[in-house]
Amino acid sequence: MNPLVRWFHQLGSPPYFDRFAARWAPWSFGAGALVMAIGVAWALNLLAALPGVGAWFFVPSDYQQGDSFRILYIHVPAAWMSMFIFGLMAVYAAIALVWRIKLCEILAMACAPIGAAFTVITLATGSIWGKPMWGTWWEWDPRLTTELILLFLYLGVIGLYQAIDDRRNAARAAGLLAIVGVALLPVIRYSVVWWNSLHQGQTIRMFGQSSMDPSMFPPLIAMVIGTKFWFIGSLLLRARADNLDREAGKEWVRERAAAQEATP
Amino acid sequence: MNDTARPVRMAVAGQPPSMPGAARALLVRDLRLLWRRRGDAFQPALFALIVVVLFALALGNEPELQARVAAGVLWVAALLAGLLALDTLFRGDAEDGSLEQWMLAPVPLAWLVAVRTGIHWATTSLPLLLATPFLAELLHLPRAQLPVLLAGLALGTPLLSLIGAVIAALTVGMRRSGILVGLLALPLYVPVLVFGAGSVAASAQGLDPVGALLLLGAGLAVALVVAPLTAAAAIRISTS
Amino acid sequence: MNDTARPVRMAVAGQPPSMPGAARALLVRDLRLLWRRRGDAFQPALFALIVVVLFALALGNEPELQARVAAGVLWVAALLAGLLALDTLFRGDAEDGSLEQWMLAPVPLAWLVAVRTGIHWATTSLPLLLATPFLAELLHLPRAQLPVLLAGLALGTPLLSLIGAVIAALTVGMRRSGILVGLLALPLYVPVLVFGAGSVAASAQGLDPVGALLLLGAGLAVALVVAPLTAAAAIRISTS
Amino acid sequence: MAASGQPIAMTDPAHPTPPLLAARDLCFSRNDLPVFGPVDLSVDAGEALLIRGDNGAGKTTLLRVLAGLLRPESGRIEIDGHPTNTPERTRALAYLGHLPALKADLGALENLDFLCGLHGRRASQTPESAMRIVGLDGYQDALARQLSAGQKKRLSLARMWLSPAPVWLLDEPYANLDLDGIQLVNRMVQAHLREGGAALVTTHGAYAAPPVRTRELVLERAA
Amino acid sequence: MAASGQPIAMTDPAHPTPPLLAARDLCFSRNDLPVFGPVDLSVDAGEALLIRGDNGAGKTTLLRVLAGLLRPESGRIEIDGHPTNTPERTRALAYLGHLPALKADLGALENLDFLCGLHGRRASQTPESAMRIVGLDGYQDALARQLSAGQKKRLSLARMWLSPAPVWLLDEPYANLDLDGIQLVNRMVQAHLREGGAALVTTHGAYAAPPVRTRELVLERAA
Ligand code: HEM
Ligand SMILES: Nc1ncnc2c1ncn2[C@@H]1O[C@H](COP(=O)(O)OP(=O)(O)OP(=O)(O)O)[C@@H](O)[C@H]1O
Ligand SMILES: Nc1ncnc2c1ncn2[C@@H]1O[C@H](COP(=O)(O)OP(=O)(O)OP(=O)(O)O)[C@@H](O)[C@H]1O
Ligand SMILES: [Mg+2]
Ligand SMILES: [Mg+2]
Repeated sequence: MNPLVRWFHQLGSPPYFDRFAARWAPWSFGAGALVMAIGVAWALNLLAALPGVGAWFFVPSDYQQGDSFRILYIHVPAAWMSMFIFGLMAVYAAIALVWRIKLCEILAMACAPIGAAFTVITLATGSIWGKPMWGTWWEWDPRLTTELILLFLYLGVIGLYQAIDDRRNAARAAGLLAIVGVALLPVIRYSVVWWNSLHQGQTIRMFGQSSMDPSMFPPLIAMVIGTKFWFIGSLLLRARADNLDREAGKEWVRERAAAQEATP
Repeated sequence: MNDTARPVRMAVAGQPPSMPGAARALLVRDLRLLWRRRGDAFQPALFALIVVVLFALALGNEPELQARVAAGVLWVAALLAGLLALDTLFRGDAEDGSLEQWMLAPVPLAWLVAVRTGIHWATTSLPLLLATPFLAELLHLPRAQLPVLLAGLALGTPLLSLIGAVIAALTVGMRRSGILVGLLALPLYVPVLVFGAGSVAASAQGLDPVGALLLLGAGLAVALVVAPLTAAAAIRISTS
Repeated sequence: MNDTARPVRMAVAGQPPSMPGAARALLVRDLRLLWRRRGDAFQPALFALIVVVLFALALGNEPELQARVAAGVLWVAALLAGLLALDTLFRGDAEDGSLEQWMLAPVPLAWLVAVRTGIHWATTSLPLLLATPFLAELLHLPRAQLPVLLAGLALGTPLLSLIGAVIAALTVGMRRSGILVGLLALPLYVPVLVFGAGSVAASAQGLDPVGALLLLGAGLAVALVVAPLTAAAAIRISTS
Repeated sequence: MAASGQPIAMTDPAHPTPPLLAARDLCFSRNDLPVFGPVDLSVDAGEALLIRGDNGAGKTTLLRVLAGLLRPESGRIEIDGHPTNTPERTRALAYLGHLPALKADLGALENLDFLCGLHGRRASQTPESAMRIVGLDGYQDALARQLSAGQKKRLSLARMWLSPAPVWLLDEPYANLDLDGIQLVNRMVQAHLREGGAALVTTHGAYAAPPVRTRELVLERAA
Repeated sequence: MAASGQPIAMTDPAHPTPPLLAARDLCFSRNDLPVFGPVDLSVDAGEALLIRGDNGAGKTTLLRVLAGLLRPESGRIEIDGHPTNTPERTRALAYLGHLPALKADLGALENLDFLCGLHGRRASQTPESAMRIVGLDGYQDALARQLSAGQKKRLSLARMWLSPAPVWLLDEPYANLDLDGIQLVNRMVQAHLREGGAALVTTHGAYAAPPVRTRELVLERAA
């Protein structure tokens, strides 16, 4: 068998996944926290105080927005994550529906609360940013509205998952909703293009010509990477908890719990 | 008579159902039920009327203000009426066990779902569509915008019904889905509303509303194929 | 222990229930059920939020227009959310036979109905009330009008719940009341809406809103006494 | 079992005790079509009344009229020899119908707790002891929705067992129960009667009745 | 009764006929707790399979898995020796569950009409004749909501009688029926088997089984 396929099959077994998640979740969190700390420090020009190399780490103020633009380093990564996680959730859900892999059900459902949290962060930071920029917390602008609807979709997935009694059916039903909801993602992405919008248009491009000052880039990249690690950490943690909960009463869970008690 | 691909030893000579036959049986049944409860056919239209009246009352007596919000209010009323009627799509059949028999029938579940959704649209949204010119008049909608509004509703309400069928199917296993249906359906309804209400707004500003209407039509075409299949899958998941 | 007016030969020594005891049992039960389905507690507020979103979208992005209709939209949203939640008031208990046991309990049915309605208000309308300042902000409601709106909703939503209890009781015997509840309830809701939205409109025009609020309060006082008795009678009629 | 084993006679000892529950000339119609004709019945403490009849004979309807869920067209219902109205009967009657009166999302024990709060309970019993008696030990925390048809029936029987009412109205208590469950019903009825209670039981006659003092009422389809 | 009295064997006459319905190693779990363990069963034309078990043993669940309403966790279900998926089984199976599948607002005959449209019907039967057979003559126009518990059950039996499917899955067909009704079920099962059908019947064992060639499967509560 292809080693990758074999590894995937192995990972699908609940005890193996439990061990895998227990091992890697702390590392992911650690890496995420570290990279994000660097990114924030960089963005706030804390690193610029470093002796000697400080100038390398200087991020200038925006010529229009002054320092308030620095909230971008939370807002934009969170916004990207909110959409990325929804897509990932739908992919897991589709795999779970077609091949009935239980681990994928668990992973898909573990995505939802994390994605919802990122969506809330996007909305909150956007609102905070909007007050100085547009003079109002909220506007019925296409991008803002579609992001709010993304939150509703997340809440719908979570609500449906909790409303159904049997966990596997619940995960499959909620997964189907997630797949249907994917249609919203391009609407969010291109809302600024399709309708005339208050919101900033496509300014940042990872590849090709970007309309942002190059010195503003590196902290953003750090934040994007940091949030990814952080997400992997919480995904593993949540999936592990759900996995243990579903398997409660099985032999290996009892063994592991006993081992845990033996070594406090 | 025995025409399965892989022959089953059919002990009993009989007539298997055909897809048109099953659709006709479903149609006859639903029309009979509707006739038994004639009043129910007008309920969605009445509900929309009440929403419109509530709005007119809540806004106070300002015809000019009403005219500006008329198209929006009518779209929201249609949407809410459709939402409320959603619960009757499969729930009755689930509670008395009919849905089990649908799943066990030798015709595709998606076909039954599609037929049922069609009948449901014709008996709940169509009356509303017919009442729209009257409701529009109540809210002083400018006459010129009426054709656009009607075209939008004619394309949009079947789309809403099809999207709603998926949501209704997802929640059919639950005892009391209550407001959850609304929570799940409305985000998916939003694009329809945006394009529907947007087309009227465009025509009010003298712009061309055809683009938005075409998008609604494209959505409808896609949903006609995809929604029944998805809803059938959802029914199987949520009733097991 | 045996304290009926006309003594019944009680074969079995036992503790008859007291009115506070029954109320407590009902409260504990409903809170447990709510805790089991925690998410449901936020659903009416979320539904109102969605209605607000729909309206804002349907009206287009015109803050000034939105501010003018904000109070009306919020009242209609509260009213529709209450309407949707109405179905959960007695229907669940009717379908699983609990309502039969309420009728057969040695405590007055009207008392149980009153307690249940109170709990229902606290678990569906109260969260909505708490969310109102936020929703008002979304629609750019002028800050000065917020206290009047809140006062109106605080008096109006319990009144809506009590009126709704009567309607829910009347339709509880029906299989699928669906939209009928809405049809019966909305006309009765209209006066509440007129005074509620009217009070905000008055304050917007610099007039005194207290008169309208007092009328709501008076309505509430009357309904507190009359509605449970009426609803209890309606339950007995509609389940036989 | 309850402490007061003996029924407490409240009537003049010179006269014979009136029956615990009696109905005189009871009629019920739906849409002006009689469902059951004039029925006379009476049960005394320590007695069971077996109501037999074919499908559609009106057994369920009769029990619902007696319980007070339906209003009789004519006739009267007496408790201890006194004509009573519906609220007065609630203290004397406990009803087990086709619907289990269980909240699907509550645990078995929580359901019983609520029903005790509503109907009161026997001094000698607790929800826990009742669950043991009906053979649901170990299911205390199972949600009602997760119980099978027969397990739900058993939980409803536990509710009857907890009720302080002397007269039991049981509508097809045997349906959905296994052999063990059928014996359980019989034992429970027997114990209840021994304590001075009475029971009305509808049945299609397919089961052995419990070995107690039994009257019988046969309903026939009207019209 | 159907014209084709003899089963039509489609398999090679040199080999023994495979059973009409068979299940191998069938397992079902809810929330990862097994409801029934690995079950093997088979019924052939002319045979009945009696599924016995206490309350909560999993009888209803087993029938629903066989019918295709629930998806087994593992194992396979064969018709005529061929493994089948759910849609393929629909032609071979007819299911009578706890819910009657009747629209309350339709007349008895109208209900049967619809169900025939959905499932097809035996060439030799009409809804009218089926209603006569189950003893509901005179109730053709009665709305389903006005039927008593037993009458509804009889109407559901009429639906089974009309179905062209050879295998009947009957979940507690005797519940709510009077003695006459119980005999009716037995007579119907007997006639169906005589025509080459098969029947799976769950029961608590409280009733006499019909006098036909019978296999038995006893389910025990898992865990
Ligand atoms: C509640 C209010 C807001 C919400 C919900 C919101 C939402 C979003 C979302 C979803 C994205 C990702 C879009 C994509 O990658 O396609 C985004 C990106 C962005 N937002 Fe916001 N936003 C809000 C307010 C603001 C404000 C006030 C500003 C500053 C004026 C702003 C500036 C940006 C920028 C610069 C980007 C990156 C654009 C790019 O992709 O090139 N946002 N926002
Ligand atoms: N809601 C109703 N509306 C109209 N008629 C009804 C209604 N319920 C029952 N009936 C009719 O009243 C008669 C008596 O019904 P009931 O349910 O009391 O019978 P039953 O003796 O309990 O029968 P079973 O043994 O089948 O439960 C039946 O003929 C039935 O058709
Ligand atoms: N929806 C459900 N969710 C969780 N558990 C369930 C559900 N339905 C049944 N069960 C459990 O599965 C087991 C089998 O139930 P099932 O209904 O198949 O039993 P049964 O043999 O038909 O019993 P009965 O004779 O009482 O009808 C029972 O222990 C029951 O508690
Ligand atoms: Mg009955
Ligand atoms: Mg069963």
